[in-house]
Amino acid sequence: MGRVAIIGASMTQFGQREGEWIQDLLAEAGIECLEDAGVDADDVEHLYVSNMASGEFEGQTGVPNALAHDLDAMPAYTQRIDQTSSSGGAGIYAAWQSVASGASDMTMLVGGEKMTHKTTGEATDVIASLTHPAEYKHGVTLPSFAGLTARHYLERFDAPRESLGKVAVKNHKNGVDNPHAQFQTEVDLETVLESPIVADPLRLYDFCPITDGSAALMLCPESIAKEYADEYAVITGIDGATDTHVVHEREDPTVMGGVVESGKGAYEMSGYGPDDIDVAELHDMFTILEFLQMEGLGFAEQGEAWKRVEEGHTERDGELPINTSGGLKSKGHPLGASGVAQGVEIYEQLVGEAGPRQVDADVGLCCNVGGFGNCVITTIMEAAQ
Amino acid sequence: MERVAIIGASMTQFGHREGEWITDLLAAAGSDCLEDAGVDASDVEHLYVSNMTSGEFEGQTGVMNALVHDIGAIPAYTQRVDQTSASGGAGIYAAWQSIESGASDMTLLVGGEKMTHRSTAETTDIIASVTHPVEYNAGVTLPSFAGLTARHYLERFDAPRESLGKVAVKNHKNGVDNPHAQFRKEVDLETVLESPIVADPLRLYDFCPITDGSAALLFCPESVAREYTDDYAVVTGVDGATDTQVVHERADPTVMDGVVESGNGAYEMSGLAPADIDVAELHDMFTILEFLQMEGLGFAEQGEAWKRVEDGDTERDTGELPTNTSGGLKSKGHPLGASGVAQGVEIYEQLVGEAGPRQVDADAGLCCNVGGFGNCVITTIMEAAR
Amino acid sequence: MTMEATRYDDGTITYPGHPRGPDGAEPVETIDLSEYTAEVVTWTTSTATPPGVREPNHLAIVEFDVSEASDDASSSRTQSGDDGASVRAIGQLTTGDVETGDEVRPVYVDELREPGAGIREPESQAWDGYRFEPL
Amino acid sequence: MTMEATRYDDGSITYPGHPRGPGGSEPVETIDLSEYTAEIVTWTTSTATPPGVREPNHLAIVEFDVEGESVRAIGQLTTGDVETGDEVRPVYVDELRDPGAGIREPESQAWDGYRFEPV
Repeated sequence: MGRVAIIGASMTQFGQREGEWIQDLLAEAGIECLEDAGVDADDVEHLYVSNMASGEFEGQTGVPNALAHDLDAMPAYTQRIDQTSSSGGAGIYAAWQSVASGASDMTMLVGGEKMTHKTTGEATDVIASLTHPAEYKHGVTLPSFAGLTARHYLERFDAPRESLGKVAVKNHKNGVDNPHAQFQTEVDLETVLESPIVADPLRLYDFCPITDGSAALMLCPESIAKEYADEYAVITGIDGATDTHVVHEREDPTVMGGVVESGKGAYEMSGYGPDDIDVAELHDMFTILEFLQMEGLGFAEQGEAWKRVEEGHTERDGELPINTSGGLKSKGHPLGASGVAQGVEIYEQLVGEAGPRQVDADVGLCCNVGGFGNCVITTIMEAAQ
Repeated sequence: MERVAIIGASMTQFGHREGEWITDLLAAAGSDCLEDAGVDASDVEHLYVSNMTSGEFEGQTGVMNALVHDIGAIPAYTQRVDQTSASGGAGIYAAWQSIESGASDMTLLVGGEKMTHRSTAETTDIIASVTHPVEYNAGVTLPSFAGLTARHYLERFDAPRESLGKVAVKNHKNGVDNPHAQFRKEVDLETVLESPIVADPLRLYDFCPITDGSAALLFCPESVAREYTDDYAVVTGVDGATDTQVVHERADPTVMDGVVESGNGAYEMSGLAPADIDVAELHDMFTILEFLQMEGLGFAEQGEAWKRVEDGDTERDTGELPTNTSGGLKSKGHPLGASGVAQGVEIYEQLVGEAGPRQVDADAGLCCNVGGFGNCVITTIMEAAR
Repeated sequence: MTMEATRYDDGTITYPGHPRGPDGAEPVETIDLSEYTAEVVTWTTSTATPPGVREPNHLAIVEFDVSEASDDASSSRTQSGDDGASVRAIGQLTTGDVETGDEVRPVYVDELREPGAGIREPESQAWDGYRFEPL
Repeated sequence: MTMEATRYDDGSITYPGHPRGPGGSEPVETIDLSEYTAEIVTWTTSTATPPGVREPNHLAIVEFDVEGESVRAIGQLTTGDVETGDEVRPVYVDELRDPGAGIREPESQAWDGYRFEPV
């Protein structure tokens, strides 16, 4: 079987997109991605839309069909991919399958979400609707899972509270150089540590913001990629896995089984190990998640990710730059777009289009987390020409 | 490459499932399907859930993850497939791709929807949320699209109003023999034609009901299938296509391009033609849709499907092409995400000889699952293998 | 208030407009359909209406002939065929007393359905618009 | 009212119960956790709470020991004045959050339940 290539990418401005709705955002990223790849809408055979909750947020469903019409990509096959916060990563997997199975020779993936017209309480509730009734009735939210897990991690591994803050500081610093990021401002550690408490011990700056935005990728067989581009990326490893729906039923609160399993699958498929990864995008919806993914993916031993962060290992000029895009933390987190935007960053790093954020990388990884580790997708890409 | 087989199927009772919610319905069909196939939950590698609107109906999202946990299939990969009313058919396509790409050797597909706790008006509104803002603003609903199209069809092709009623009569008759159907009673033509108007010229019995339910299919490579069973079905053709979101922008109101294009793709892939199909499940959410699909899939010329129905060609026991032997959406019910999967369940059961009193003689079957008002369509062709 | 259709660079017109038109053409201008009359292609009276929608709700698909506008629009006229001069719309009727083929004209209405009663986010779209009235 | 956990045929217990337990095991009986005490595994005080939820909302993951088999639960705390390792007992509450205020269909689930109170 031939390999699956990525030949184009785009993302809209992330942030509060006043007066623009889900259909507008998806169409904007879709059109830009077609242009970036030099592909006609007519040539798109499959069109996947990663989106968690357009109906819940906006009362607009059927957005894949709307997008196909708005791009004039009919009669391309289209479908919505929902895997909550990891819908974007799941979209990469679906797009990969569509090409690898021979069903499509040109697949566009567009992820997006429109969220900022709702209050923080309402948006938090829409996201918390993924919880089990036994969790939901207690008012459990995703941020509260993060608070519970962060306290356990800090107490158990004797990690300093500051180490979590340093994840936020690093990712904000990276975001300054991302023109599409919601926040393009540095924050210092003191600001993070003195920001208002959201879910004790975590504070406002430990959390990503609520965001509108969209991102897109174009996938095709490697044989076809060469007709469109000299430089492209190839997906050499990809896998997804689930963990319990009920979060407290997991054996170890600091181990996300979905991260471990999907990572193993992606490593095995690509033939790479953690040491071969040159750049990674991790799902830092909450600072603590960056630690859990570093450990689950083998970038650090259990309970030691905080040390690598403290040592500057994950800085853009460190040994393993993590979240060079600014991460969800500064770039923002439009649910369905985030996993796609992770892919956009790794693609741009591999083909040398990351501008001031550019690092030296042949192999990149992204890890997209749905729920609180309920569903996880890990993707490994490498540069090709 | 190896063919993709179906080795197990299940569906829950369709209807008003008081006190049971989306995660309950999905788990029931999922567990039954594994039992039917004799496959352990731990052997499932991918699990797809076809569901349009668990969040809008119930405020419960992440149902695919709930299902993996509820049937003991962790860490199987899972994803929700939404293509509105065609989510089930899209799930068949996703499951097929997961096997064909080599990503999975055992894929469970479960489709389901919980709807009946909402009023008819609320439910209609949730489904109408697929429409473009310009359509939504006018209060357009899916049933009103059906009324607009039916009037155009009847006037243009000089078809008798009774011919639409006969679709409902036939599908109700078939549903009597389906133990999982929501309605298991015959209706006569007079009842259909005198039922209350819903969207002129269509009446209550031209429409499928609002339904709770779930259905499931289990897919694997053909080589793996043989380890589990002697009788199985093979997906030999599957394709999906879209038409405009804005319905009135279509060139011909009686032609659903998504049906035509997905049908062409499925025929081409399978090497079969309309004349080779022995049994078909069409998406009769509204009686008029059965005509449009018969014509779009080449079972009748444009404007002539009504004649084939009048001639009895689509009857179960006497017809040339039995259509909706399951009772169709009309009598079986239409839990959005489940319907496309349940169509696949019926064709699978017909092909492996498990359709009981509904059994017809069939080697090749087709199902056509329609989302929106033809906005997204999936056509699947299956063949018996043994 | 206007009833805006979009003309694309290949001369085709759609209502509503889209970022890309048929065959991927780019939008070039808008045309106010409220200044034209249209013919009823098909119609229905819907009695099972969603929250916030009048009951019964008379609806029609209508076809506008805007060839006059095509003549005026010299910039894109060259690519505009006969097909490009007609554009369909869907909308409410002022009455259920119509026949296919009737001529109708758009009349402005403040609120076609009640924003907030249905599932759609009220801020995400307009709620005023036009009904079609037989001439 | 009880706080029902489910025991499966492989001896494992989960709260809440599922149609199939870990490894696909079948449910065999229920156990009322409200008769036991538990130990706090971790806790948080959430200040950004969704519609219908008290603010702040004190939450904990706790661990029960049921005849040698441990089972975890999540739930509200009666107070934010706790430490990891504290012993708590379930106390019944009529309504843990306002059933109609959030996105969840009120009829689709129970709204009463147990908070955890330090012993």
